[in-house]
Amino acid sequence: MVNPMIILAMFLLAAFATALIDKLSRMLAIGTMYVVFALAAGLGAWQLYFLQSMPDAQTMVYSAGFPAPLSIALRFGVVEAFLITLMNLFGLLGGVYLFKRFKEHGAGAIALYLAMLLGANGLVLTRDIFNSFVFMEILSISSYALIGLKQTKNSLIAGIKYMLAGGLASALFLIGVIFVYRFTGTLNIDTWIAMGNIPSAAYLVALFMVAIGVFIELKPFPANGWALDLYQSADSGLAAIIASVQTGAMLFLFYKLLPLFIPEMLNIFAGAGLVSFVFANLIALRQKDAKRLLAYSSTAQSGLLVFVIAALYLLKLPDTIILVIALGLFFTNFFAKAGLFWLAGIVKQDNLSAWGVLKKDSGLLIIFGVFVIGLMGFPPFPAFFAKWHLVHIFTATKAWIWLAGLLLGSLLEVGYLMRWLGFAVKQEHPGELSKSFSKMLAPMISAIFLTTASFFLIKLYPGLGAFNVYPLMALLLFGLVDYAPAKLKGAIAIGVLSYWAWFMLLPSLPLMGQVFAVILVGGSIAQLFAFMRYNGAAEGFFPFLTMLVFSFGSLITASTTMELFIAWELMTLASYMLILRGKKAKDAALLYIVFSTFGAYLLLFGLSLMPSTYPGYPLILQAGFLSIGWVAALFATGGFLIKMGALGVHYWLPSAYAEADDETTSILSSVLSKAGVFGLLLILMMISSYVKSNSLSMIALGWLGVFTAFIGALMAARQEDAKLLLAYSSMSQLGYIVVGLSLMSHLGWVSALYMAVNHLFFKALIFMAMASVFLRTGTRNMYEMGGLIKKMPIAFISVLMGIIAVSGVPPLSGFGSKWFIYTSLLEQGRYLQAGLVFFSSAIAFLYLYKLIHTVFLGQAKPNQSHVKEAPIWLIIPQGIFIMAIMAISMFPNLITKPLSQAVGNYIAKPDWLSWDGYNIVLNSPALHGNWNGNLVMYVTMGVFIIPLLWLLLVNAKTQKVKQFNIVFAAERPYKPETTHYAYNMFAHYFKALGFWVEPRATAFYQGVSEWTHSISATLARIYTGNGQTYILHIFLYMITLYLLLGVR
Amino acid sequence: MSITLKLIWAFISLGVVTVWGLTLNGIVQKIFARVQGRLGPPVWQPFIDIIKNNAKRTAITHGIMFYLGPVFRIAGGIGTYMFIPVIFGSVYFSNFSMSGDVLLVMYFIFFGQLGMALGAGEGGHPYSAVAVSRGLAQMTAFEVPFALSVISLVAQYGTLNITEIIAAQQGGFLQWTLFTNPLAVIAAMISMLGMNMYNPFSVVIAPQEIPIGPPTEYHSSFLGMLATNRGIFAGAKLILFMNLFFGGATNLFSLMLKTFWIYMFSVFVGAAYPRFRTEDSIRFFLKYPTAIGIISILLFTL
Amino acid sequence: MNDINDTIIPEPVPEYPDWRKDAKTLTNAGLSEEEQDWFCDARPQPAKKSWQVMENFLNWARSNSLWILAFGTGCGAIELRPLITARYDISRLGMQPRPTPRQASVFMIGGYVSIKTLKRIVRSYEQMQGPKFVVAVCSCAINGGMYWDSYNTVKRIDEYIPVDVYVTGCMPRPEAVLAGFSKLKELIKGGKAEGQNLYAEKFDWYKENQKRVIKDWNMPDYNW
Amino acid sequence: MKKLYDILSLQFELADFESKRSDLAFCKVKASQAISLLTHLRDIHGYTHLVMLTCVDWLEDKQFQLTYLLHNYATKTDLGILVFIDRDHPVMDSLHHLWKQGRVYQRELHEMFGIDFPGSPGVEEPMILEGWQGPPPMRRDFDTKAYSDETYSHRPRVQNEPEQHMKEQLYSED
Repeated sequence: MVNPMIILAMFLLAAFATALIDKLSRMLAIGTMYVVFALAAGLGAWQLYFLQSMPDAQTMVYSAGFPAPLSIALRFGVVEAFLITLMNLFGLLGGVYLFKRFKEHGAGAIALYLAMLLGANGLVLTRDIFNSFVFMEILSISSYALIGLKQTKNSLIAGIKYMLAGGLASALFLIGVIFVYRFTGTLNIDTWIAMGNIPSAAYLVALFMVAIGVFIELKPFPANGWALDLYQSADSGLAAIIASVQTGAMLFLFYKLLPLFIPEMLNIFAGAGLVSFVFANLIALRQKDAKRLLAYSSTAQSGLLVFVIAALYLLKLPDTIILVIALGLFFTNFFAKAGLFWLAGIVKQDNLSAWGVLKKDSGLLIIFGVFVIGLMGFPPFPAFFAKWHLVHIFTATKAWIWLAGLLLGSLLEVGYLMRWLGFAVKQEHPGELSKSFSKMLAPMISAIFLTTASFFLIKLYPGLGAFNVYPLMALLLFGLVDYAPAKLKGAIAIGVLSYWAWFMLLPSLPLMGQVFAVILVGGSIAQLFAFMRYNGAAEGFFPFLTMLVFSFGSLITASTTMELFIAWELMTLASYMLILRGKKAKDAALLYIVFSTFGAYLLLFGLSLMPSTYPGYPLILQAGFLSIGWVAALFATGGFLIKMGALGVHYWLPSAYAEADDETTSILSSVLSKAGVFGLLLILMMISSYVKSNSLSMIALGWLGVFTAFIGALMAARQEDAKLLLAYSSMSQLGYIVVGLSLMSHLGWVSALYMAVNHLFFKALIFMAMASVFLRTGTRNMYEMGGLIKKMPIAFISVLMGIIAVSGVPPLSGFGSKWFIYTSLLEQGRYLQAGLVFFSSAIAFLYLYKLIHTVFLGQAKPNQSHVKEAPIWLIIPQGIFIMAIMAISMFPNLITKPLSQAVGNYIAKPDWLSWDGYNIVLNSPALHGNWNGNLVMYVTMGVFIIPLLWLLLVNAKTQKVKQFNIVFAAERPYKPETTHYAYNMFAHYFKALGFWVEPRATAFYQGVSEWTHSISATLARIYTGNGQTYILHIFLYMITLYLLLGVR
Repeated sequence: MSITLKLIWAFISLGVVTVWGLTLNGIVQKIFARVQGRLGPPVWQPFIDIIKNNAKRTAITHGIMFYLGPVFRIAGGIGTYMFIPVIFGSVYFSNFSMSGDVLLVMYFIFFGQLGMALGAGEGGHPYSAVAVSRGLAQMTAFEVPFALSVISLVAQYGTLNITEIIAAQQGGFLQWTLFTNPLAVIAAMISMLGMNMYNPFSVVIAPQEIPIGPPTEYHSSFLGMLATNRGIFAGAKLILFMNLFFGGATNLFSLMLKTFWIYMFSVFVGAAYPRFRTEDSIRFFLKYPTAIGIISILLFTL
Repeated sequence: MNDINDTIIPEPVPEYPDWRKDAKTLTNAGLSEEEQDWFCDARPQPAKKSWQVMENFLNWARSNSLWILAFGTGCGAIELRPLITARYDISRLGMQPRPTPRQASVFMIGGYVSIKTLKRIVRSYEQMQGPKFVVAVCSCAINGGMYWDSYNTVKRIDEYIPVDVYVTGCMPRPEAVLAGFSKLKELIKGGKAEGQNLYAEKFDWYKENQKRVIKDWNMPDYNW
Repeated sequence: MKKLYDILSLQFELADFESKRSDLAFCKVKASQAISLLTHLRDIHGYTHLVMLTCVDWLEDKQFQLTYLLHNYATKTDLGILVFIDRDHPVMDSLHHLWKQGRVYQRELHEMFGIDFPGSPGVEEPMILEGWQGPPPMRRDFDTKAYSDETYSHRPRVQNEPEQHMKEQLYSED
């Protein structure tokens, strides 16, 4: 047991002694200060240790040994000890960061800094309300003074505004305290709580004044203009401490007062916090200044914390849960926000787009990434777990508005934070960093601390399997060796992943899981070869690639909804980082992450409605007998459909696919989208007990899929950029999968899975081949290429095989997927959907021909005469996929039988579906049909080879001619560029059908974005920069809250 | 039946359809000539042309894909034919129709078209590509009513198996799909106009503006092969239509009779009408025949 | 066949030393270096005939399937159109106009040949696949006709490409053109229409003649 | 027409007005004023259509006569502007900026008569005489027969006594 008085005394003593020591040696003074912080933190930690070993120990301490009313009570419980440790650690880090300032200003600054921390420590420890006021004042006054030290005009003005607002808040607090004392006769908070509610309006007003005093200090929107200016103009080291330590102390004070509040008051504060969270984030969305953005973000975060504490308290949850959630958020926020302020001091650039300078130091960039991602609430950071539980609690208590506000605010937060990250990673900037050891130490240690803590958290978190840690370990380990040559890393990655997949992943899965393991993990591994083509280190690929693949594994093996969601988020994060690596991918990646997060929140909500699962068994196994409600299914489906790029939410898809690195796009398109399929299938399994094929919902889902396929195909036929074409093509193909899944029948699911496997093979094949074309030609515009068949025959063969498979022309496996889709649709009587599917698959010919003709056939361009075949690393995956396609085309049973067996575990195989050798026979009452892929292959070979032999016989001696030896209406061509028919190839088609492809989704989302921005701009106008206006705001805010309270 | 015997019969039936298809082509040319008041070429002219083309002494090639284009085309034709049962109830003239159902046939039609388009593409001639783009665009449109009518057949008969579809139409001509599901037949016959590429849907081969379409660069035995395929492919398509809509055929004579009259439908239309532009024909196909097809499906589902 | 619309079989080309018979490639000197990559530079070679019975059969087929390159080179081209109409109807003889030289077997030179047209004629002729035949219609193609003193019209087309049959007249009636085609059929059946091989054997002589009048030779020496 | 001529005469140095019909007249103008006259006619007097631009070679006078024939759609009248330029230095201002089709006429005149129109787009490109190396062939001092004899070989002429020839043709058995 540590007596907390020691800490306070230590600070006081040090603060007074500083003046003397400073005379002796300034370094010694600074050192003393550091020692004090370290000791305080150590005492906190020791107390934690102590309490852990003796849980029942007395934690209340009375100054001077008297009981409560007579003396000031302090409490040094677990929470306090935790906070004390953290705050003093931060004091130390911040002190180190401010080392130069202290050296410059000497004793005054050191004393003020110590006083500030003393105030914060005191606020945490004290249980006496008047004492709280004293510490609050110490904290505030030392803060003004410290801000004033900067001696710039802005910071002085900001200091004055702060003083005004702070003074007002303290005054309100003090008046409130006086009146409460009038009713209770004591200043001890515990005694107040014990007395319960006093039925008097005046008491309530007094209590309200106490609360509002504290609340104003927490800078709620819109009464926070003073705080914004403060954050923006103060020294960033100081802003960091204010944002973390001061806010933390104030929050804890607010928390201490919570038991006093009546439910209406809690409601008001929760609402006000939520408003603050949402709107501050909304305004932050359009900030261009980094520190201003951080200021809004801090406001939002403290609003969130107030909201969380108040709301949870209102819901009468046990203290421990409230504390765990609040601390989870606070912990992340504490480190990340302070860290970002510190980084702002290092970057020294106000403009967000200038944060590209961070790229000069990859270590700082990583730290920055950790803070930003932590702040957004991605796993494994504690904020993630906090938000997860919050959502569950709100769902369980049906607090829909709070839930919506929380998710909306978080989404906005993701928007601006990721935009910032995008600037830092992608924007080139010539500026310099102001690096020094003292400045680097603080963000570095907090990043390491945050990461380590999160790492242990996810490892120790009850119910999380080891598979959830693999992605992070992969990120960490490959991140550490990221300077190694790409070829080495690739070989290691392939080896490790193959070992893991074969010996650990596959055996732990049921058959359906194995199918997806083959698609997701196997497909990725095969494509990893392509990344080995890079010379040198190719930083930034392998950590995220391996993370992505491991997260696929954890997705499939997930046994609880939480594991599923963590895997989903990690997967999103890894893919985002991979997309962001593309040359011009800043905006596309932002779009991707915003849409993905939106989808993830839908999913989160859906998952929160799900019943509990059985840890230890993969969800895919449990899905057969779990049953979920339709609301949960609806939202989760929405989340998965976004990842699949279904019509309407496909807006992110083309740009993300187009702008990512070519090999990455291949993985995104062929593998990542299948994760959505996995999820969708999982959901459908869970509702299969009461939703059948002829349910309205499934028919609607079927139409959604069909129209996705149709519009995707039409859009693809319009593109001139090969990657955009392929992106829309993927969208179209995923539409077929959605249709298949929507059938809720054995055959339908087999068709969807067959299509998924096929799509992996041919889309990866085409993307790899096209990646080699882009690599060699240096352009993605198809009309700039031509005649590459002579230069890159292997790529041509790959694309040829690919397009035959995509279009569904026999004998390749693509026909199988078409056959399955039609038969399953027709079998269920969905005739019109089958008709539209047929139309879309016919349109596929348009874009496929355009792809292969304009790139490989036609006239070769003179500036591409140097083009040669791609490096072997790009050819290996092509070879793998060609062999795979040939195998399943020749022997369709290799895949159809296992798929049928896998699906059969969930929806029993009907009797009328049977295999007769290679002949798949369908004898349902509604439909008869058959397909013998093997025989088709032989017949095709036969009818192909016989004419070929004839032609070779008759036409043995042909003169090989060159590209301009064409009949050109008795003229001769002069330019390959004008002889190559490529640009806008299907102009006539879009003359007839153009109204289908007007970019409605684009218009809609641009409208949403514009509206958001203009609302945010309008809101931001209340911040005039005038101190008096800000005071007025505070008054108006207070009155509004009071009126809303509705107390008579 | 042993596989050898099967192969021999497949060859015989292929020979029959080739001769019949080419003769039909000759007859068509004769009919067009007579409509225009000419004598017209002899009926066997297509055979002479094929011999002549194969007898050319020189040939050029633009590359492997160009060389293989006609092979793809004829393989598509022969393959399509091979997956269709020719004579109902005959084990000898059933080809390899057990490998799949009507879906297989519908998709195998694309095999030749795709290969031809690729070969024409490697020829490097812009007109080839223009014609292919027109052809593909028109194809996406006219396949829709055809697919809808096939779906309507599925709704009607509950099977995709061509033999079973024929079997369902046995027992007097009133059992033919033509009379039991007239709307589907109308949609399919209109789409056949597009497939046969006679007027008014002949913009693909528009002989004067883009010399005869995709095969602009093809000549000699390549052209001979394409001409042969015209016979086989026309025969295969006609037999498919006969099987689906006109009760199939139980002997060679009725096969010839039926296919002849089915073909004459598009020939008569072709002889009488001028030509649509591409976008007009796309609009046409996606309006009336598609609507008819949808109605025919709805009639059988509601 | 009457005397007015006579058909002339051209006299054989003069003997000419063929000094590069063994050469397999052409220099294509008329092309810039970049364009050299875009055109084939192989030298045409005389084609071998198959054995006689077969060749007779094939010649029969060739003669009954004459596909005309419908390239209106001069005013005589107007005489091709009546041939297709109901009154004359060449299609009953197995003939039809063909829009691309690749697929045609008869080149009908319709009248006077200016230098600019000659260039296109040579190009189109060379793009035809053998065996290929040339029928020159109108007196202008035979001896210059009314353009006998023109600065821009060649006077005898057989100096530039081998001609199988001439049809006299200015302009000849369609009947005369038909008679010319009949003559051509006879020649083909008799195995005497070997213009393609003649062109390959006397390639350098023809090329020299062509190049003498076509001054801006911006095409390959042989347009494959 | 005469009235128009009189009005124009106030501004331009016109001469030799000659009315061929009630709706067709010609007049001469100095080469230096020709283009401004044409502009004036087009923009003020409604002669918006350039019907043709031709040349006559007056070898004896050592002059080329350029004829610009304009048409007025409102009055349905044609006006020919004759311009004489020196035959030894045949240079004339271009009118391609007034009528786009003018460049084709000028290209043709450049090719056939060797008249230069500086600034006219593509005026140097051959129109029908690809690769022509001789003097402009439509000049009257160009001897086309001599050129033809020199460049193209004639088919040797076989002359027969008609009576004899016909006898041989018809009764050769005798």
